[in-house]
Amino acid sequence: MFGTHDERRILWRHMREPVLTAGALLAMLGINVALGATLPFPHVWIVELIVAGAMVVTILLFSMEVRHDPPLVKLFACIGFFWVGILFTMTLVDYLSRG
Amino acid sequence: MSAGASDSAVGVELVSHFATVEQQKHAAVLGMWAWLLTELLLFAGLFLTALVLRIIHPEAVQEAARHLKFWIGATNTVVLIGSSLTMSGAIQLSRLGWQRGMVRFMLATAALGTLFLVLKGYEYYADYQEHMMPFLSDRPYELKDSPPSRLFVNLYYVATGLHGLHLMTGITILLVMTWQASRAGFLTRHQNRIEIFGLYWHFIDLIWILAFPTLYVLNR
Amino acid sequence: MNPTDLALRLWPAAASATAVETDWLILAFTVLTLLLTVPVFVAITWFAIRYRQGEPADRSHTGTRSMLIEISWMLIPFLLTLIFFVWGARLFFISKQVPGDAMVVEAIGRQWMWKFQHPTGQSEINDLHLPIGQPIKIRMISQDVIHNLYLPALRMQMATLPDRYTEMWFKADRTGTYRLYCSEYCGTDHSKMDGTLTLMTQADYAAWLQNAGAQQGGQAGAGRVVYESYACGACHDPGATVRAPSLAGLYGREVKLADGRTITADETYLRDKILNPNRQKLAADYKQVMPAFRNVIPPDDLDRLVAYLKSTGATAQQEAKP
Amino acid sequence: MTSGTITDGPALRDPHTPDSRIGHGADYLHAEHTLRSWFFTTDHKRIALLYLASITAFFVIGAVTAGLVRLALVVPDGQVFTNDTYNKLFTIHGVVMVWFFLIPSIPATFGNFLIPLMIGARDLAFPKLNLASWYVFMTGALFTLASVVLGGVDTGWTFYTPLSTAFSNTWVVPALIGVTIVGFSSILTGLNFVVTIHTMRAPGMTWFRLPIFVWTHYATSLIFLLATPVITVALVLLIAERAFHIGVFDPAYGGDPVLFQHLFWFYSHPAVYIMVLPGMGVISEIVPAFAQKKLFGYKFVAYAAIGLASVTFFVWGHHMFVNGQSDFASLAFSVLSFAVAVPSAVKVYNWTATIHKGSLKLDTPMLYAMGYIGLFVLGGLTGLYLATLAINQHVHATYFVVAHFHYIMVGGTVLAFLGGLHFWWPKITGRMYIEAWGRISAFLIFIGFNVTFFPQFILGYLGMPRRYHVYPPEFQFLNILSSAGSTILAVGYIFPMVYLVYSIWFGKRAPANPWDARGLEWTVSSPPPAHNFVTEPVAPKVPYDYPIQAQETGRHHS
Repeated sequence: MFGTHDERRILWRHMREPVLTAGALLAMLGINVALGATLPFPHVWIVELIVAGAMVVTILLFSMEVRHDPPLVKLFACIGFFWVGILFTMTLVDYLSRG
Repeated sequence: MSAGASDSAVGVELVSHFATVEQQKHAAVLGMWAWLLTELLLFAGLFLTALVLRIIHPEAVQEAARHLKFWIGATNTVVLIGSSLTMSGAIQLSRLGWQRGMVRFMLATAALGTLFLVLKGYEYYADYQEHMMPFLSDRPYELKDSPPSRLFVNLYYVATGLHGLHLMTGITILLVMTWQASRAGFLTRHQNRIEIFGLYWHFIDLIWILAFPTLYVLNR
Repeated sequence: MNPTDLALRLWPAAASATAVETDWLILAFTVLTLLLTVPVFVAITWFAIRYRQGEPADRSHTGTRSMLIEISWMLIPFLLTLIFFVWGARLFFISKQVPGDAMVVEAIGRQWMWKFQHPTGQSEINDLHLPIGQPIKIRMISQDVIHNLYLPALRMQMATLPDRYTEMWFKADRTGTYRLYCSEYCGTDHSKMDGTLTLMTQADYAAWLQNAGAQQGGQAGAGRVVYESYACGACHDPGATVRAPSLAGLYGREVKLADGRTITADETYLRDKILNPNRQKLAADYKQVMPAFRNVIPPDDLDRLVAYLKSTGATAQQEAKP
Repeated sequence: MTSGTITDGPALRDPHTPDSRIGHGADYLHAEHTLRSWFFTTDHKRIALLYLASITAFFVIGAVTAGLVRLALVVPDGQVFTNDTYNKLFTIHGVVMVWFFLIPSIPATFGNFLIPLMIGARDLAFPKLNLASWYVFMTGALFTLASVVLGGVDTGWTFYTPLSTAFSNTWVVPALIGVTIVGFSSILTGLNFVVTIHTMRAPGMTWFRLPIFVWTHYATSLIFLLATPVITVALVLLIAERAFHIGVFDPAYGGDPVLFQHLFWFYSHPAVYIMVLPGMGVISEIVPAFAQKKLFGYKFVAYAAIGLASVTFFVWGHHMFVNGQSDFASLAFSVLSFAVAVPSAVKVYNWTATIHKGSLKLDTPMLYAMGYIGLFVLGGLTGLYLATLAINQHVHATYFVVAHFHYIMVGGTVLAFLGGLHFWWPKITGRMYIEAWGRISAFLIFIGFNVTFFPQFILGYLGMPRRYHVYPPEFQFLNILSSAGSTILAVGYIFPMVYLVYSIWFGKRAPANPWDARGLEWTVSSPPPAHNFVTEPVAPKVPYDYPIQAQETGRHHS
């Protein structure tokens, strides 16, 4: 497969970004797994949540190529998370203020 | 012969009710994103439930989360990230028109997806062995002294089950598409199907990237 | 006054200062509603007549700024209604701040009955007697599904949840008999989960507690509710689909058992049969189908149920004798 | 990206279409005749008719159960049915009317039929998906009907746990599955509309040349997409709890049943706007057409549609003031609810201002529209009463609430649906109905509706709880009045079913534009050609280019 030198070169040019993305995701996953396994300090969940958020953004921008998409698709990608924010915020207003 | 590049150009065949191919492709991308919005909100309901359970029963949730198979979950995340990489590979090759390579990448993606399900199945089996299935009436529940822990364990089954269902659907569609795509001329007519399916596959991955910390990591 | 006195009533009785203020709030809101809507209705009707097709009318338009109109008819009603938000919120928060000296009444909701317990220990079923001029806090919980204790005369309601206590408080200032309801749909007999709220002077209330209307005459009546809430009648009432012995007049009567013995249906017999009917002392000609109620029926409910069965027995005997 | 700025598209011509453009060749009704050509069609117009037939059937089921409920309430002591039967009747009424009539009503029929025509497209973006959504709808309907046939369900349409999961002895699971499946049909329809409106507009058809009907359907579709999945997952959790004991809300183990209510109302409050917004779209087409005047404040109305679809997601907690949520949350949800009134108010005043100095024809659709405006205003403002914390504490879960939402749903959605049906009937069928009958039905429904539901406001304030089969005798008079009104309402509903069906065979043939209305759908023949436009459609320079143009431009027209 991918016999010639030229083909390997083309292939690498196209695969560089996905490979780097996967590498970055694995690295971030490594951080989270390490934190989860060792629990080095209290409230480590805040860091874990930030790392998970970074992974999500990485998938959106790079794996799903939202970076290159027209503004409308970018808006669609954001709006869902905004609505999740509404759902969480307004529900938590109740749970966090219960006596 | 090289990586299977066909001579014909890569493209999309116009369906009659669209005016241009550009319009048709744009509609397809937008349609998939609209669908993904609904998927996100679907799982958001489950994540919210997890968070609320954590708020009202912190100890019970932590106790339950400690019984989840953390390392299987982590391995499965690696498997899904790998499947995303092969899916990206399939998309890249479809753009180049390298049909054979693309088909191989698609098969690899389906294989990794199946591996995820197999590991998940093994995890369920281990849960069963450890009496972590509170809904089975004939099998005493491990954490019976902590009734609220049942709620979190139940949520774990609904969330992972629903995610598994999405993955199974994805693998089925992927295999059907691989079969279609292995025939000549697919990329000249339906290249964008690979891209659209890729969005779905990456999003299932994204959901798991959220589900893994929500269920396994944050509550430890 | 009896709530059923009037065939057509247009305004509910109010028995507390909060209830009266709630009425003022809704009346004032209605005035604003009319101010905002009547001009629209009048305008639509007037325009419909004035500008009918074919009617000669001035249809020229001057260059008014629509922006100004749009913003003003958005903002002005909004600001006006906000007054009512503030008013309503104030009343609501007053009704949430329980005074320290409030008398605490416990309420339990269950399919399909209310049980109230007074601080002095007396309890009553479905009916609630309370004093006026005294802050009262009702602390409540449900034993099964979600119910909602609704006291319209006080303009108050609050859900009773199966997992945690909720509360409401009020200070009534008018004696009388009013209704109370369950207002959260709770299954088959939801609409029968109602009763009366009797508000009385503090002296009357003290006297009522002394006579313990709740304990004595109420016991058998309360037992009737227990009988219904456990659906005993589904099998034991005449005409029920499951064949089971009739319980009317059972108390004190001789019962022929399946093993040939004859036994008097005394209180012990009734209690045993309810708690553990499994084959013991099975009545002749009947099959053992009744479930055991041990650990199902609380002791106080069992007392009431037996009291009720005894009372039906007494009635039957009296009818039989003369 | 196709959306956005206002630019003059190519080849704009006079929108007052010459007859030359009116189609030749078979119209969509007569293009094919086989059964297969109906049940496997991908034509948005035929799918709209499939939906119309199905939702009419569901409306009949919902209306009959409503009639039986009103019949039961004529006497206070519950002598007509058993309590269980009554509970099943109002549950079926609620489930069928909400999920199988009101939510799909205007979008799935008129939305399906008109959006491609209005934006100048040949079809929706995904015609096969459109057909699939009808089959999904019917599958969900089958499950729900199965639960009814098997013996019914008695949880109320709200399915509150733990009643629905642990205590009801009826066929809850098939009903839940049915409603879950119907949600997917909504999602697919909404998805199709969003993509269609973004990508399929004809050249020159910019966003601010779209009719308000399209704007409101865009806003509705956003709600379909963003709200429906949350109830899907909430219902899935209920099914798991009831059928497999995999519960997360179970209070026996410390679960919180109020969380289900949060998830339920996150969908079900916006769902009110799924019902209301398309109705507003219909009224915004009818009023300018029968006033022969441009819609007042076009841009404001368009923005208000999107605004309503967004703020409606912030207010769901006003259904839960006395249900055990925190007082602070109640305060927040109350004030946000007041903010919803603003964009709602705009529309009503805009329609009134549109009539001002117009040239009015009081034909059937306009009568329905005027009835709608009156009832919708009352429904909306009584909604504010309910959002007021202290008032809600009294009238929550009473007949006041029942009256309020029937003013919104029947006074709003059903009247708009009937108005739209009369307005576009000539376009859909190519036939005219008998105008006098239409006017009679509009009057009957308006009067019958008010006699039925206005007494319920009073009943509610007097303290009669909803879902009561046995009720105190002092409420009997108002209940009898309400039941009497419902018979008038029933006659009003039967009228259109008769004369509209009659007109299909015996009605006069309809011209392309019987109302002298604007909008691309009136530029094609009645009924439209199978492929919608025979020649490339040309967007008008301004929407609602009626003879009488109002203030906004400041110019004088004839």
